[in-house]
Amino acid sequence: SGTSANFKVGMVTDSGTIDDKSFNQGTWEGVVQAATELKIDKNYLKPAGTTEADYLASIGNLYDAGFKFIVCPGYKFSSAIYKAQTQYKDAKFVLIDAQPTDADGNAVVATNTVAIFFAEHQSGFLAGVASAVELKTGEFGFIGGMEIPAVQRYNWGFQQGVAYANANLGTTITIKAENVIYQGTFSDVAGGQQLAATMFDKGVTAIFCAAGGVGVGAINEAKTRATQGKTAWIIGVDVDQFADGIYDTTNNKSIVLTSALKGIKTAAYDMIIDQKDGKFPGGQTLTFDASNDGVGIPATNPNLSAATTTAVAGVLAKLKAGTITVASTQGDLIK
Amino acid sequence: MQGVWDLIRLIFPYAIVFTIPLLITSLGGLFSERSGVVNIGLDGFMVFGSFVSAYTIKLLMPVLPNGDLAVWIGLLAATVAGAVFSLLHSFACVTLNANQVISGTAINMIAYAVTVYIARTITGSGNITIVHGIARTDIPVLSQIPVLGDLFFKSTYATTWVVLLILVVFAFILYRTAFGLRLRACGEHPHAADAAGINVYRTRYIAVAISGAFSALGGAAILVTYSGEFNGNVAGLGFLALAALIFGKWKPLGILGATFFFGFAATIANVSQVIPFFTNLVDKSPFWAPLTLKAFPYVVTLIALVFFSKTTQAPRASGLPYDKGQR
Amino acid sequence: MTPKVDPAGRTRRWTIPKKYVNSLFAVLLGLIAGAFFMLAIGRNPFVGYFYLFKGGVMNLKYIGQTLATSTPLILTGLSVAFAFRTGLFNIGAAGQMLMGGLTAIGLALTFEHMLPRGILLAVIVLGSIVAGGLWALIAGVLKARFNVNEVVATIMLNWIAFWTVKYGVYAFFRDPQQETQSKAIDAVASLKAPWLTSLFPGSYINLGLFLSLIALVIIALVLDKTTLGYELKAVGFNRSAAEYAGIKVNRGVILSMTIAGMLAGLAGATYWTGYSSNMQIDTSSLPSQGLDGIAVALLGTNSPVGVLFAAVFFGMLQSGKGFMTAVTGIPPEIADTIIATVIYFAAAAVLIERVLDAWRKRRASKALAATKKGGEE
Amino acid sequence: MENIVEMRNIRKEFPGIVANDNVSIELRKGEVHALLGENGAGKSTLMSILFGLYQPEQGEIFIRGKKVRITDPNVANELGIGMVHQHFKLVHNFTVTQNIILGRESKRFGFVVDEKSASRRIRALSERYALNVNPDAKIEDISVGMQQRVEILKMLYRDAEALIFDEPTSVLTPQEIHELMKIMRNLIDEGKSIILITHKLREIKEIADRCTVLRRGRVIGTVDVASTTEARMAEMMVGREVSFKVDKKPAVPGDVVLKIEGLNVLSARKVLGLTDFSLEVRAGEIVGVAGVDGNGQSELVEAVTGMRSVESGTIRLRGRDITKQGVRERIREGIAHIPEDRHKHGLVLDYTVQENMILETYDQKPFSNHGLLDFPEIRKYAECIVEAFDVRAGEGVDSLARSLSGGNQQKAIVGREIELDPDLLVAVQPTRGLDVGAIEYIHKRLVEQRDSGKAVLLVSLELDEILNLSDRIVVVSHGALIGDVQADETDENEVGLMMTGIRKGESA
Ligand SMILES: Nc1ncnc2c1ncn2[C@@H]1O[C@H](COP(=O)(O)OP(=O)(O)OP(=O)(O)O)[C@@H](O)[C@H]1O
Ligand SMILES: Nc1ncnc2c1ncn2[C@@H]1O[C@H](COP(=O)(O)OP(=O)(O)OP(=O)(O)O)[C@@H](O)[C@H]1O
Ligand SMILES: [Mg+2]
Ligand SMILES: [Mg+2]
Repeated sequence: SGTSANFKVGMVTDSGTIDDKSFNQGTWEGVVQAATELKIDKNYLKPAGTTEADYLASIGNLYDAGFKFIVCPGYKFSSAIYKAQTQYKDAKFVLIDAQPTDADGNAVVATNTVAIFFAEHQSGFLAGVASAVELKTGEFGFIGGMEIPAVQRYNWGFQQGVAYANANLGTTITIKAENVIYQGTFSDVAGGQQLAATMFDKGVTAIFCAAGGVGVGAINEAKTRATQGKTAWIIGVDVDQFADGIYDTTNNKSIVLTSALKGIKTAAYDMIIDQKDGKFPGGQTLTFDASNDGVGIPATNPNLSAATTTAVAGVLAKLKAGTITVASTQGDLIK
Repeated sequence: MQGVWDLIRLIFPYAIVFTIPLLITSLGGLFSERSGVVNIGLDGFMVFGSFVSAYTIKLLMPVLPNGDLAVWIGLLAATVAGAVFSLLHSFACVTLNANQVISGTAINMIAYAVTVYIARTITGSGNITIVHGIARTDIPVLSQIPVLGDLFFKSTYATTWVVLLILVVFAFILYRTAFGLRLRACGEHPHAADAAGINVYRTRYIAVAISGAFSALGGAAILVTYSGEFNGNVAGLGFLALAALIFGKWKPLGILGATFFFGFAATIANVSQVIPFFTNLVDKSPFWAPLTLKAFPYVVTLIALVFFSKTTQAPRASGLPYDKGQR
Repeated sequence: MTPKVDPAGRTRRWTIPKKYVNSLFAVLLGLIAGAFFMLAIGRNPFVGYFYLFKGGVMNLKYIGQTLATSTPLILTGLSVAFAFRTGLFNIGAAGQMLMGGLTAIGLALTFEHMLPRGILLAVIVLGSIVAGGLWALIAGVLKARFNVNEVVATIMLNWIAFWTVKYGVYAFFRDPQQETQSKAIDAVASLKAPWLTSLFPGSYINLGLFLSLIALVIIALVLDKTTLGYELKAVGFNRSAAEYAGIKVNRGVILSMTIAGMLAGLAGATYWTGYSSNMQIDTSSLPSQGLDGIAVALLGTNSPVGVLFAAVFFGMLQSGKGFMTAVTGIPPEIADTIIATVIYFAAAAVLIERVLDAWRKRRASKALAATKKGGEE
Repeated sequence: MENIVEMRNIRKEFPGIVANDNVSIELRKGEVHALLGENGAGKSTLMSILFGLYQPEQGEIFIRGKKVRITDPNVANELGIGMVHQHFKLVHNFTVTQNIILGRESKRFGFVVDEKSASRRIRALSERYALNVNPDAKIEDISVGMQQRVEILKMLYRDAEALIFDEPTSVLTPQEIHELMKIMRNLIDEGKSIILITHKLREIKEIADRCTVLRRGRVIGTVDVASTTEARMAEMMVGREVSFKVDKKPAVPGDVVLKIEGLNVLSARKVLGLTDFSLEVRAGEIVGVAGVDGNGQSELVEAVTGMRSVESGTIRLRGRDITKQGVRERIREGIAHIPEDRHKHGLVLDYTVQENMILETYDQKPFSNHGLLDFPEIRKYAECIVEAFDVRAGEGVDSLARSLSGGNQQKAIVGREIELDPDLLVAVQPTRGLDVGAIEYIHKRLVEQRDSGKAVLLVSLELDEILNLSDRIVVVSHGALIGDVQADETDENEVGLMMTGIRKGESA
């Protein structure tokens, strides 16, 4: 059974790559960390296409190659995992950002599967607070990839965070409706660069990017500006993107102000360790949020002042205590 | 009115940045076709150039004291590598008289597959990210000129000027030098060129090499200007460059116009989301409005082709293998 | 066998099978290139190939998966081959396939609760065929009436189709939960058939396979046995002669292009309402079956039977590569590398011919020398 | 006299054929040396070797007594050898100057082409040899005769001493031929030497000093032109006595089969190619259309066969208006067409002979039924034609049309068209590029058609063919019909004059 220490961990990526600065990367880092610690085999597959068939085929390939513990990041795996959990009963599945769903859209988490959600809105909220407090005044923007729930929650949380800082922490940050957009892909680098450039030109000082490859273009644009000595900040997403924003290696200067984290890496890592320890929470749907340190901003943020860090820590405490709540729905927010 | 001007001033520099890789690639295509070899593999050469430059820059950036130097070496490496990679195409098309369109298709497929294959071996993921690309500057004095300064001399990349210089130099070569005359003769009437003592094969090899070098440079320019990351494709820009070549009637100035048109259209489509005028349109019609924006360059190309194709200016011998013996 | 002289004047030893010989050599060279690439990253090519092919045929699931992967390839390959045979280069199979797929998905989602399965499937399939045909018709008309090069036209149409699908799915058929794909079609509207799936359990094989085989037979018949095929090939071989003989050349061009598009459109239906059950719009590239179709046609020497073999071969590589990567860690792009090199060598068939000729000559002269020697003794 | 060029024992093989077999030839300084031979005798091949386009398998070449190896045209140029090719090698969208300097560019600063000075030099050369060429004109805008003079200038620009002309007169009007002869004499006077390839014995008589005759790649002999008759040279060329006259009985014209009235047709260049053209062809007669190439012949043929639509006017076939009908309908109505260009129009080269035999009738019974081809019937029919018209092909009706020799391709086309049993047979250049035997055969079949009461419209650029074969001759010039004479009441001079646009009776 899966409890033996000698198991192999596989991962299937969704349409991105394992260094997508997003959940593929986070998941993979978790897998690598666990596999290294446990000295077990790991491998990942990038499916040939983006259909359920391609996902299931990749899962099957891993399974047939002896990988009986398979982590799949992304809501797109919902139906594939639903099928896999019944087809491969002796394998364990970790589905991130979604629950397995049957053809009618009903969630069914089988005993060999764990579904994991993150409170992206809380993460976005904290990043919003941090950025607002650090920059105090100015205009922010948001570039999302596609309009999917996780990305939307980041956006809404971010806006609430900025609003909270404005109301309670003495900042005056504005977000214009026209500067909150979903680019429509997770891959259009050129689009990301041009959008970011236009936003910066229009006076935006910091852009929160939850957009995969589109964010790559935006980061690239911000670096170019920073090299010219202009102000241009990006707020990263999912993983700590500080390193991606480095434009001056000698002085370790990065345009990534902070990042809205979700603990994908930890989640993936934890599940593998749990499995090894025989504590795999099969059948459960877990939510990682501020209360269990599943979301937040990076522990170290070279671009944030100590004061900011303290302020954010205070907000985080209130979040944990429940004195602040962040909505995970749009409400009156932009987009 | 003011709004339109603001908009134009806003996106003009980015339109130029987007145009430049297309332009240099299209110019490469021009040399190849003017010598009689159709090069449908431009897209592949671009991907290849993007890969080589990304890898070179990634390797050199940490070891060279000056990051910009690494970037320029990366551009150069891509150019040279593109010329070398093009030998595959000229060997098939020129030496073996293979079908040029098919060879070009194979070139594309090889480029897409092999670069990602190698990149994945290197980085584990298939993507290669560089620390930074090329710096963007306002040209001192010139950027202060009213109107023109805003449009042409603000936020420019050195690559833009390099490519424009290449355009001028190579247009000159094409029309004013012996080599250009010979090259054009090979594309129109290789038998005439042969009879005049010109080595058609050699000329075509050179032209295809230029085309490989330029389109690889185009791919590298994308990397060091707006993308910063190699990821195995250039979003079909090579094909757009091919269309620009035809749209521009196989003439350097023509392709300058055509590529700029594409660059401008694509930039508008890209940034339309943050421009209220367009977002209102899209809100009204979530299908037609964005589709129109995105499909615009392609549709216009088709329409332009309808008007141009009857009196097509394509080099007469392009696409046809040259067989010395055939009379 | 008497040697024949081909147009270029070279003597041919092999008459009919020669083109297949070239294809086989191209495959061989492609595999060698693939081996080289595996060696280059320090992997054992024998191990790589073992798992690559094992991943294509290991058990019924994998065989089914190989056939399922081959299905759209057969159709796009046929599309390109048919166009080739009639003198056209259809680089637009991807776009036609997209339009066929969009139509199929649209029809399925619209009518899935209204029509009985038989009629529903017929509507979906016919709809995709018509859509693909109409999309290609544009290129055909542009070529026939305005002399627009079909290569460029179909490339443009590919991207127009790409954006049409993207915003079409988004605006009309979007999954309310997820912006990145259409709603999933009901099982009743799917080309997947339970009986077929149970034959190859776990695979996504679907009725599209039979549709593609039927299409294959029809195209073979049309090309070789009908007056229509005679006309279209005449137009393809020699437009002027066809004109001289009173064949309606423009009609021929349009018809050829349309038929090619119909085949690719059908590929779209088999892919998105058979292999898949919804259409994804989160990619930044055209469906790979378009370019691969060119590869298939070329390797299959543009003959229907050849297309079948080539499509299954490529399908096997495509579906086997995942397993190979899972076991060996060799990047799956190796399969695409092999396919690409195969095409290059198929295009450069002359090289193969020359090498073979030289080898044969050398052997002949050696044999001659040997007999001479023998004579002297 | 000094030999400027000497080729000794040249052998050149192409796969399956020996194009030159032990050929020796010498060109003396200041002479015009003619090369005579049937199609495929190896004339062009021999000259291509001299010009460095091909390498011989055996043999030696001496220039001014020095042994040389001419590896490519550059070497030939250096050695003072120039060539005007059978098909001009001019880049259509280059200027005259650019074409001439191509490969020999004079440069400023070492790389900028100096067209100005080149243009000046060319103008001077043109004046010196009375060539009358505008160095700045684009090739596509100048006449064929002018293009030929550009080719001559190309040689002169390269200081060629030995000039090779490969069939220079086949594309020229009689007047242009006359001009060319003058130019050649000028060249000789200026100390050049000329090798002239031509099929026309009269021209050889007119200008050449000596003539070397080739047959099947071998030299039959070199003769002194002044002391040899045309008949003798023809006999050397073909290997037997040649009759230059076609045997035929007087025509008995019947009803009008083709009646064209007031026809105006646009040419491919969108100008009027035929203007107010009227013509009648009767059953049982051969009407020959004479004229210089490009004077409306193609427009006429295409209008009659339906390949080109007309602006105004009517075309009637046996009284029925067919002006608006398509090609296929006209074929059904009884028009058959032997096209000018057999590769472009006449055959689908990648189809087999049998497939080509049903090119116009594949959709009819018995060759097809409900859209399905009936291969046994097709084969039977094709075999009949191949048999009747003596089409020789390696694998019979299964041979690819491409693999047939030109003569056999033409016989197949003629057979196919005659088998249609048409009322009107339009024959355009039916014997172009064929050897004497094939010509005789096809002429015989055309006369047979006439004798069986069909109408034949013969379009040819070869005046001899028109004069020999026609019963009635019409002459076109600049798209207008300017002469209509009975063949037995006219002669070459009269028709030749009319071809230049001068109507009968008018004086030059
Ligand atoms: N045979 C040839 N075929 C193709 N290109 C050639 C050939 N010869 C020269 N070129 C090209 O033409 C350009 C100039 O030619 P070249 O180097 O021959 O100059 P040159 O020696 O001054 O000229 P020439 O001696 O022919 O008058 C060069 O760029 C060279 O690459
Ligand atoms: N490149 C070639 N490849 C193969 N065969 C050739 C080639 N060139 C010429 N031949 C063949 O060599 C023979 C001699 O041809 P060549 O062109 O020298 O004849 P020619 O006397 O000039 O005829 P014409 O009067 O038609 O010009 C012909 O049989 C021809 O088909
Ligand atoms: Mg000749
Ligand atoms: Mg030189």
